[in-house]
Amino acid sequence: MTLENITIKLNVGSKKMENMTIKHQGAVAIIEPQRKRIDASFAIKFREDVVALVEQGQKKLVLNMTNVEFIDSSGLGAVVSIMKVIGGNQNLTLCYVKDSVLAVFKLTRMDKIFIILPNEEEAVARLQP
Amino acid sequence: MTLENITIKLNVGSKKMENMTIKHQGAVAIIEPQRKRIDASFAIKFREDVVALVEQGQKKLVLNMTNVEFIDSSGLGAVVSIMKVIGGNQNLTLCYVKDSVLAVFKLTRMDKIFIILPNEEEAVARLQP
Amino acid sequence: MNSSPAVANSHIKLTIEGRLANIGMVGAVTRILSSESGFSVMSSTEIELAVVEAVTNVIKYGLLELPSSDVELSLTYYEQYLAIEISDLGIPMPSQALEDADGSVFDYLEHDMDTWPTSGMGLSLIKAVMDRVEYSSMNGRNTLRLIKLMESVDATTDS
Amino acid sequence: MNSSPAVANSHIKLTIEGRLANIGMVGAVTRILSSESGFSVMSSTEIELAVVEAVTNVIKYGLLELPSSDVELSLTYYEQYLAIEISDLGIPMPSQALEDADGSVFDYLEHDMDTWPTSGMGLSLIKAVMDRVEYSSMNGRNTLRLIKLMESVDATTDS
Ligand SMILES: Nc1ncnc2c1ncn2[C@@H]1O[C@H](COP(=O)(O)OP(=O)(O)O)[C@@H](O)[C@H]1O
Ligand SMILES: Nc1ncnc2c1ncn2[C@@H]1O[C@H](COP(=O)(O)OP(=O)(O)O)[C@@H](O)[C@H]1O
Repeated sequence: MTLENITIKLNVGSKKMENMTIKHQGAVAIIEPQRKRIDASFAIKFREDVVALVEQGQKKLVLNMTNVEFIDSSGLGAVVSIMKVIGGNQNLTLCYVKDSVLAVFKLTRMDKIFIILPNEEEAVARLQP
Repeated sequence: MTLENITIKLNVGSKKMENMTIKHQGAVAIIEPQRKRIDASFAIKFREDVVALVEQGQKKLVLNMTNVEFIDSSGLGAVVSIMKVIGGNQNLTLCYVKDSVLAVFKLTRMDKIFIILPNEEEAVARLQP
Repeated sequence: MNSSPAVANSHIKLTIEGRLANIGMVGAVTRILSSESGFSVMSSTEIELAVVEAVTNVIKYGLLELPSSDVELSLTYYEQYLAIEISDLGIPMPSQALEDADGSVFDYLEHDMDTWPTSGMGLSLIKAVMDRVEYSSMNGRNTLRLIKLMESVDATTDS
Repeated sequence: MNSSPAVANSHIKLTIEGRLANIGMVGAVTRILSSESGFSVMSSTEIELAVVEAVTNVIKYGLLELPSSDVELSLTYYEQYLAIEISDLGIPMPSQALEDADGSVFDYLEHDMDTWPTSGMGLSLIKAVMDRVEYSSMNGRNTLRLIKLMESVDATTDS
């Protein structure tokens, strides 16, 4: 209870601590991380939250990366984990991936695995039957 | 001679050390500082270079501030000095002043003295008879 | 007033050699950290201005005889404010300088060019943009402490 | 190769407490300084990535038992390269870890999900984006030294 309260206190601070927003379009959930940076301070929480969604039965996901300006290897590891849990790139697409983020996908050859589309519409469309 | 060489060495480095460009339009000289910051590391040199121009007979000046993202009190002091040397705001106008720079003019009430115009054309036109 | 203690979110200490060429770095770092910590663009510019003025003064006056001495900048971002400390081991600021900087330098006459200031504005600017300015000198270490409140502080009640 | 000695333009030292919450600050500062010092946007991102990976490792492994110990980051911008040192007083990195990080972690099979890596990429990424990576541990202080060359270095002749 005390811990809960402390968490809430931090969340109402000046920093936007909201981690992500979720929208639904048909069978697709569109997840938009509300962080500029997906690094080791956020990667585990991010992976857990998205994996929980998948385990609740959400089978198709778009990651809208519009807010993300930086990702490191732990952030990328989280995204790869999510991809594994959801069963591959026919169930997960990315959109609005900034150059600084794309660079890390390229350095690790992950741009060959992930389907990265220019905008949300196309990212959603690709997942629809 | 040795000092000269050292200066040149520094100038060819990665940093653009060119201080300002000068264009002429009729009797008006348009000065564009090529620095993001006019602070104590640049203010004296900047004032000296522009004042030299005025002392060579240049009687009307536009300061095109398009590159300047930050000015401090020494930078502002240099601009005020230039204004004094050129004899007031009928001979000097400013344009493309960014909000971060305008803020310092406002804090010091200098926005009441300087004629700050949105673009170079208007800044030049104001100085023409 | 919020009675809960401020929560320290992050703290960073920067050390630079006291050379004017390093001022740009200090300014850029201060601005980016302030804006990433939730201050508006305008407040971040004001914070940058205050830090640049203060560090410049240390280099220009405090370290005049010690050109290679260090300047330390400490930034602590609390939930409701930012605390900045600029410290050095140089000549202390004269005791009345901060008090003298009462903003009267800006009371010039707009129509009288001779009254326009070209210097002496730094400390007044720091005081104009910061919510609190304190100076201390102890055991050879001079520290200027600046406080800037977060704009979005609202008087929440503890539940 | 240019035979003239590198000219130090500016140097800055940053000290943070070894907490993951501070990583963002370090990254933001590194990026802004690199880009203000003439590195391209892409190189600045790479430098930011390397520094974030290195500082994260120090916090995750080196300071595991010392959660409040400091990490020091030193950035020195020379005319033709940037030298970065990340140092701490924690547990040193195992001697073979840097050598082991040979990029083979990226030799996974695109069509075989089971081979895709979700960790173990940090050191390989640092080596991929930096021109030189060295590690030393002396008198309890561990230092990772990274070098990134300026893109625009051209082999000028001395006149
Ligand atoms: N760190 C310092 N050490 C010594 N003297 C200082 C320091 N900072 C300010 N001063 C004194 O205070 C005066 C006012 O400073 P300031 O308002 O910044 O304007 P300026 O530097 O343009 O004169 C300076 O002229 C100087 O005499
Ligand atoms: N600063 C450090 N101190 C101790 N061990 C380290 C340090 N940095 C790296 N290591 C070791 O090297 C391994 C590889 O690190 P890295 O490539 O960054 O991948 P990851 O951290 O994802 O495992 C780590 O698993 C750890 O065992």
